[in-house]
Amino acid sequence: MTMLNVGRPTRPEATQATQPTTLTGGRGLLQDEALIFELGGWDKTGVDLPDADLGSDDLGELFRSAPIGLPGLSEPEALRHYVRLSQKNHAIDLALYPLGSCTMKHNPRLNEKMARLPGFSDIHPLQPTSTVQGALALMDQLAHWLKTLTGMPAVALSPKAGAHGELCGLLAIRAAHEARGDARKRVLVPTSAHGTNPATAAFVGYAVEEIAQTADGRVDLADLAAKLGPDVAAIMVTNPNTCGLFERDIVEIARLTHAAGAYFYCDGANFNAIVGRVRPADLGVDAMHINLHKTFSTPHGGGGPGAGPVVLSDALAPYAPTPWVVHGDAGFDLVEHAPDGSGSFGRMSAFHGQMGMYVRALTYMMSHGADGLRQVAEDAVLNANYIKARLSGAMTAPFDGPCMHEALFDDSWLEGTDVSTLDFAKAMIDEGFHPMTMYFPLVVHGAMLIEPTETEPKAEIDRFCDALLALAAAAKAGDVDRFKGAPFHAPLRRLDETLAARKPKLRWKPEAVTLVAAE
Amino acid sequence: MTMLNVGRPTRPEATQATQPTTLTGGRGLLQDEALIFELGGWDKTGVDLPDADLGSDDLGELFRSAPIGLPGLSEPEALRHYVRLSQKNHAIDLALYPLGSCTMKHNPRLNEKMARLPGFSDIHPLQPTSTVQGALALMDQLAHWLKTLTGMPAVALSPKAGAHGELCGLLAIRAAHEARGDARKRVLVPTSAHGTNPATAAFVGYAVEEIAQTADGRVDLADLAAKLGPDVAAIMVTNPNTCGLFERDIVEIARLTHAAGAYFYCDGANFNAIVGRVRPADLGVDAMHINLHKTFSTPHGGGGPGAGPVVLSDALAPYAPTPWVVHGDAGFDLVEHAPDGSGSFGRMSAFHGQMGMYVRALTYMMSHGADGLRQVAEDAVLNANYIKARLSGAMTAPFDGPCMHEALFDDSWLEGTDVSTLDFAKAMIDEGFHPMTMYFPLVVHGAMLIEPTETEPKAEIDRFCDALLALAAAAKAGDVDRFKGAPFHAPLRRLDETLAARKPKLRWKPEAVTLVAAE
Amino acid sequence: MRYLPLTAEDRATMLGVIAAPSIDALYADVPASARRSGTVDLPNFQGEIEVERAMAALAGRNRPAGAAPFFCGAGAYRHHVPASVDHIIQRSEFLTSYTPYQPEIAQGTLQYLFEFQSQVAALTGMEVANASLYDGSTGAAEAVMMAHRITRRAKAVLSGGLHPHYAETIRTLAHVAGVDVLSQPAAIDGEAAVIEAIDAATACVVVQTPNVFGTATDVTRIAEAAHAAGALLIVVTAEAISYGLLKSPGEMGADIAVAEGQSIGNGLNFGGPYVGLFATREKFVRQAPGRLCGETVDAERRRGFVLTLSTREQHIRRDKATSNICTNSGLCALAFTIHMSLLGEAGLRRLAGVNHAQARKVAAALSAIPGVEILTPRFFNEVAVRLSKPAAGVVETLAEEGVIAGVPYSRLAPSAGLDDVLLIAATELTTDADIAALATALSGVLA
Amino acid sequence: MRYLPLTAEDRATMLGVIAAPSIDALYADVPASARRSGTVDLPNFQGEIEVERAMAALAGRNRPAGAAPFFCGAGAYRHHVPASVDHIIQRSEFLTSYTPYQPEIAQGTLQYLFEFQSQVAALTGMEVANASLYDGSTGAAEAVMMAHRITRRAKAVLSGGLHPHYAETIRTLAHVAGVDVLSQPAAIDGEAAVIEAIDAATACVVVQTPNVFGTATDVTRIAEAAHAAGALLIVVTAEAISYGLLKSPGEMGADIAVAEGQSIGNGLNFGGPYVGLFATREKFVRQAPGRLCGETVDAERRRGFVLTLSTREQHIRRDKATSNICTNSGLCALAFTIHMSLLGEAGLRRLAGVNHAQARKVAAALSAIPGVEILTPRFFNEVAVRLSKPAAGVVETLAEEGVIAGVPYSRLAPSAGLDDVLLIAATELTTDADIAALATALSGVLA
Ligand SMILES: Cc1ncc(COP(=O)(O)O)c(C=O)c1O
Ligand SMILES: Cc1ncc(COP(=O)(O)O)c(C=O)c1O
Repeated sequence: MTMLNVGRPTRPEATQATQPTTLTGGRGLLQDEALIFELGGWDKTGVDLPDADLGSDDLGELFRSAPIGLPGLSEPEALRHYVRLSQKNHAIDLALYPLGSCTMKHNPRLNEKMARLPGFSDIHPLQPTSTVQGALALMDQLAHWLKTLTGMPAVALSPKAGAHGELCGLLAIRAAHEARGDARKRVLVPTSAHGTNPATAAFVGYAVEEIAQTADGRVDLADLAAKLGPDVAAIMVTNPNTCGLFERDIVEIARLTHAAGAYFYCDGANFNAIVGRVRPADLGVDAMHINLHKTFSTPHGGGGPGAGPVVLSDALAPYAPTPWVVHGDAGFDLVEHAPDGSGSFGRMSAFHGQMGMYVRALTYMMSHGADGLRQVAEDAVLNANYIKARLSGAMTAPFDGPCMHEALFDDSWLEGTDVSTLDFAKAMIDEGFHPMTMYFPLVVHGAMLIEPTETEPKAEIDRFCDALLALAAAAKAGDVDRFKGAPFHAPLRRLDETLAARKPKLRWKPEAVTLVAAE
Repeated sequence: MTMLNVGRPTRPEATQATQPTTLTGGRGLLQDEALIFELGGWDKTGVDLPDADLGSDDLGELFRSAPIGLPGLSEPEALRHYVRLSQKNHAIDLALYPLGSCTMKHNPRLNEKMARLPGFSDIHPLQPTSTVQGALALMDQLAHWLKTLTGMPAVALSPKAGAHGELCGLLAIRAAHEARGDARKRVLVPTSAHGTNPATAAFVGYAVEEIAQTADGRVDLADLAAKLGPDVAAIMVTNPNTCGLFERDIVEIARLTHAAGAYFYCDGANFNAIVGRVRPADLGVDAMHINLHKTFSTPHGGGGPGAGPVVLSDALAPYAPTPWVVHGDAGFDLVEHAPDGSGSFGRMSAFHGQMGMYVRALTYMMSHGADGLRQVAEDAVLNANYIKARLSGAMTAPFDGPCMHEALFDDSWLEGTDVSTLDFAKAMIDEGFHPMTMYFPLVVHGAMLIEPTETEPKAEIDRFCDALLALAAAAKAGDVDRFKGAPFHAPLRRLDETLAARKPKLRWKPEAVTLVAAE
Repeated sequence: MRYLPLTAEDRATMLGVIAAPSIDALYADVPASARRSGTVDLPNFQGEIEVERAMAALAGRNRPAGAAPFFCGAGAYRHHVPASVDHIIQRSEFLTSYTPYQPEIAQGTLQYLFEFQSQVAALTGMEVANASLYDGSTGAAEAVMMAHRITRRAKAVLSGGLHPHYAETIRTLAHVAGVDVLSQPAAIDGEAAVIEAIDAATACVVVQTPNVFGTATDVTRIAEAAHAAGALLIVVTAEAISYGLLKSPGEMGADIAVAEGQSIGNGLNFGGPYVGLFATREKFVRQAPGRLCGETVDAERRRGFVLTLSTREQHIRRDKATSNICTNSGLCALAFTIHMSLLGEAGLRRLAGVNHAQARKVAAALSAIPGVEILTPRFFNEVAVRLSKPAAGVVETLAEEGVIAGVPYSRLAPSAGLDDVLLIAATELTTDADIAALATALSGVLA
Repeated sequence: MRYLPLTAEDRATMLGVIAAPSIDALYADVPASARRSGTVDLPNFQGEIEVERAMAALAGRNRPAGAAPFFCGAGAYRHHVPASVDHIIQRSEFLTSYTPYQPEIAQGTLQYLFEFQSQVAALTGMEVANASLYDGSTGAAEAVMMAHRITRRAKAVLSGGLHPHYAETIRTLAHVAGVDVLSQPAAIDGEAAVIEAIDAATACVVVQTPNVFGTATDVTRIAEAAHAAGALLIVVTAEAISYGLLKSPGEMGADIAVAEGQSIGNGLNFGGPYVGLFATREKFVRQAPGRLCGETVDAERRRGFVLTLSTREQHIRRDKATSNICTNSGLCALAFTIHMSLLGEAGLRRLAGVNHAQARKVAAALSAIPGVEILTPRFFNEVAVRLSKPAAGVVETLAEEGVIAGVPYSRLAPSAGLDDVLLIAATELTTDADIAALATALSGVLA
């Protein structure tokens, strides 16, 4: 127990409001935290294990005798270390997280709970299939939902993220061409495309050619038609595209592509805008990855893990990678090795994919259902258009008309203010918000891409818009310092990335200690 | 995805370090948060339930037709609301939490995991005992550990916290006296006792009389002897006492008490200092509560729940409350109604006590074991003495000699500085620490009672001592503002408790909105 | 040892700073007769793997409510708690903090307590509520003590529908406080009978709705009678979800409303920890037990919350305190607040409706069975039935058949002469299949 | 719908501000042919109770490893993960944040990534490590591509002990990158055989230790041979715990060390998500795939961390990037880092020791059984055995008897002609009773 001043209530005398810097550098609840290498002990451990004969005897030469260099922490120290670190992060659970193209939506905790059922979390990928019928049934159900929502006949579940899905799609496309003995060389990608698109195409051995964009932010049909040809293997088009716009001529794009004997790979990262309302199959898509960690809300986890199943058209389905689930009379089974004569292009990874994400995504899908998912898309689009409408007075949107799930602005409205998109973003941090996606897509100067998602309440969106409008006014009023120096209220001030890149320090080394001490 | 300035690394220009106040009152990651009544919707809900005929028909008059006034939040809103609130709290997991007498030690997460096993969390107190044999076995094992650690022959598990345990102990004492037809009137309690001691004694119908304290912070034997008499029912002595000292004459205290026909109730809140090293039974104790949320680390949870089992001597055991566990050949059973002729004084609460806490406490006990618990006591005492040694130069300790698990200081060293214990405590907040227990025990002027517990690493304790020494120096150097105005770096500045008490606003009312708006 | 950060080296260094020759030296004040050299006779420390196995083995010997058709109530109810509730209460900042004595760094706890008090006041229809007590039964006892303080009278009348364990908890405390307790005989539908027992010496009457037999009662008349005699009306509710469907104690004239809050946000946990809801009239607040959180402002006039009116409490008032309670049910109150915030008024009414609907299905299904008589006239989610055989035996038999049929009243009150009465509760988790299974099993054993 | 905060009223207001007549108007760009008025043919939304029941039913149709004696390994291992690990990774600030693009408000993530990289570098004995890849197998494929870039050579030699699924993953990618893959025939103890295949066109050799048959190999000689030919040595490890007992790839001359990190901090999860460890020499870092976290200072010269050298990555370099990876295994890397911080060097060595000891008990117990031949000469925690009957059938039979005996090699490589080989792994969770049960069951089926 304790008591506050023996219950004699205290009344603060009015005092100066300016914060004196503290004597130890303390900042109230915000705790500075050293590295485990500076905190831990070399022979300390937070895990109690029985003794065991280390068995060096039978390993001889192979025995690791030299020190490894790993610090250990007791559980109280470890817990405190990571809890302190966690509080230096922004997160969806703290405030709007408007990273365009990332779909930072609420992650339901039921999904986490389900993923931890021992029947899902404690099963081995290679234990007898007779003992994992529920897991195979879940994969089968997930496939059914994805196929029904996209209208596509087949899906490859194993890709581990969107980029991995792109790889899967292009590998299938390449296999399809090779099967016809028709080796093609080029893949067409709009300039606005996400970096993973050209990177993937190159990885698969294709030359990447850019497709021009029209003034209204869509694929330039004429340019596409001109560049399509007998050596074009595929086009990679994102729809809704990275400017947050629906590709109006998508059906024509598909027609032209198919007419040229090429395949239409659709980047489905932005599926959230149309899920339940538009089926990619109805747009002529041959392959599309679905980021389960975006549209279907598996947690982003500080950068992963994700999952990127790829839906495939009848033309590409025969080339899908192993493994896949089949249903026989003995129940479900896994095909882990392509039968002779199968066109399967091979294997994406050692096992069956991101089961932990499948559980979360299916839980999410079943929770929303067909009607809920449609509402998801509509609310996501509504929130984005609302933001676009509220901010357009002060900021400049490069493209007119309604947007899909994200609102794109350029930096022309900042001209002459000496405030850059980066400065503006950093000032947002002080106001309590995570910045939007900056400088992407590349087709727009100083791009600011704002994606609120459907899980933001109107009140939070208004708070966000009010803050941006206030900042915009300040920028135009020449209140430059608050931008150049920003952030002032974050755990750290702006970081020196040039130094980081010039003298890369990528791991802790004993010297690092002195550097710290020196500070 | 997003990218930082298209990868062109940014290098911060050196700018003024002073924080400009933000335009929206934002403070970086620290989010202000309104009340659910200001956020929620009157017909919004975050729980999807099937339709049901509300059945007003068969309830007629009883049907609740008037509005209740409860706001609802969607899950994303609710999660964000409480996560934001959480970050305004200090916690053991963030830093040292030196509340004397509260034993704020690390709460192992294994305990939380075990308490959530459906076999413990999803069983009903009144389902057939044949279906809860494991739960009864666990209660039996917990009792065995508590009896063995204290050396006492019996234990009543059901008390829900320390104070409830005191109630249980005094009820047993009163029942024992009544059984002898010897109605006694007084209970003797040292001035240094925790408030629950006199409060409990009064609750049980006794007049409370204070026992004086010696200059070295212990019970004054002479005064005790003088006040003991035929109408004294019991003494309530805390050991180690609230000054953090072991009652040297404890055996003599017990002897005198028993000689007077009274019982010795020992407040066991500070058992952590001696667990595994000293058995209260060897000190002559008749009854002692054990705060499982202190010594045995069940989480304090922002103020509860706790658990306060009471160990009893042979003299008091017959008067223990229902229910209790018995072991027959049909396995374990519960005695929920005292058999005829039993002296049981009755029942403490509706069910069997804090099962959720029993699971955590037993998990903790089994993890440490007999050797580990002894080490717990020794490290707790070592940490406290280390703090006492490091701070004694700058701060004044009222009592010499080694302390037990907590180090007590008074405010005489602050004399003439115009800084009070309260001011000093508030300045500690800015340095990143939770203040120690203040103004308790009452026997010491401006008391500062510091209990680090055994789960604090030396590095954290040194950081703590360095901060206090720096503050002490500042106070003596006349740097008063940093104390009077403190805290400056907490989520809020010092709060007006006089206003709160003068115009109690104990619940949200619609008017409150205007007050907020006005601010 | 994974939970102990000090190394042997640390210990040596620290002893040096203390200038103590050994740890034992720090225990010099312990009488020689009580010093133990060795360890006590208990197993030594074990790793997580071993402890987890031992605990899982114990848990494995219990039958979770979720594992079979389940109908136990009688003061503890199995409801669905949204996953986000348990997620939030495990946040370090909530789980590992303590009573908010330093409000500047405890606003998280203080604000949810203020929200909790506001929700409880709304649910009970009362003016003010406290920051929680241990559970419903200890809350009922505290209420009687409070009425005793307010009226300075020493008689409490308990209805025949009050949960027997609540009555016993009250009696235990009342006895030493010198308060006479008049308990009326068990009665399915007899709350109003307390009226006859009210006299000029009566401090309070304690009634329960829905009562232990599931009967819901409009206590307005009882309130009038009590007030006419200068006594207080204490209304107990053991199933908080019922507030979503039934008129609140406040609306019916209660002076103190006490409830078990477990149903909202908290699991069964074999009986604890639970959370006691305690609400009363503004004019009585200074006689109320437990902590109170109040709104105020900080030095910069920003709204904030603090513990207030603590001059009622043990740590200030000591032997003059209104109660001895210190640690309460903070984290359970948080779970309650979060679940309640998710439900909101709309969700709570819906939830209550589903509970009621399922209970009606149970009553309908059982009334068709020969040997079963539905006793409860007006119920929320629990009914008392009379069986043609002793209830305790029937429950045992059905348990072996995998159906947990409910609570035999005789388990609560062996000497009440109601051995053939079984209490059967249904909630939103009770499926139609569960009800069918119960009906089948019951017809079987009664045939 | 519990996850959607907008009310009908909000939607109307917002449409007003947008000046759009309806939601449909916002979808005006969708070709008429693709507009759907109704919902797709799937069930509508459901509450937590219903969804939880459905999921629990699916989970109930799987046999958790913890439910019976269990000996599967072959690239995924069942280890004990301390409860605090799962607690921490569920913190909102870690779980619901994304790639740390704004370092000022992502230091939590950046610092643990820096710690992760440092731990991985130490474990593998290499100079630098990246911030994780998807898993061990994709990491192996990335390593081959990297060697191809560095050496500008187009031939990769894979050992006969490399996990067949890893080999297949490499082949799939190498094929389109124009890299010839020479896989050597399966061999229990033949990693060194790759030496013969090294020539001037060889970009890299890929060996595994412990290999898929459990054989641990000192690859120093292989490193020398590779380097002599200007090729790189890629060392794959599928069981990261082995680093606690066996000499590290770096100590044996590896140029790139790749590992599956699942064993530390992460559960089995039926194969994913896992975490790929990727480490190499400082001089090759600009050719490495994936994110890198580096140390720097902020405007006030305080230490901080940022993502760096991103000019290698797809979002900057696009079709010239070293890899197309974007989202990686962040949260799995956090779990790895926390578990590794708890273990520390002392704990890891101990853990590895226990694993090894249990595997030796397995080998001892099985070698006594007629019809069982231990094939693995030097192992860590997994052994390959030859059975007198086809392994697949034996595993099926034993599964019915409640023992999951391991992985038949034929499941990984049906055409390798090793149908009688069974891979059996043991960990700290394998009890002596489990081993006895396996031995008994195995003798039974082989008798
Ligand atoms: C448009 C687009 N395409 C592809 C990707 C790559 O997906 P992932 O990060 O899951 O690999 C992303 C996500 O960052 C994206 O925004
Ligand atoms: C010395 C002492 N006695 C009794 C108590 C009361 O225990 P509880 O808060 O568990 O009711 C406390 C704890 O606050 C205490 O410190």
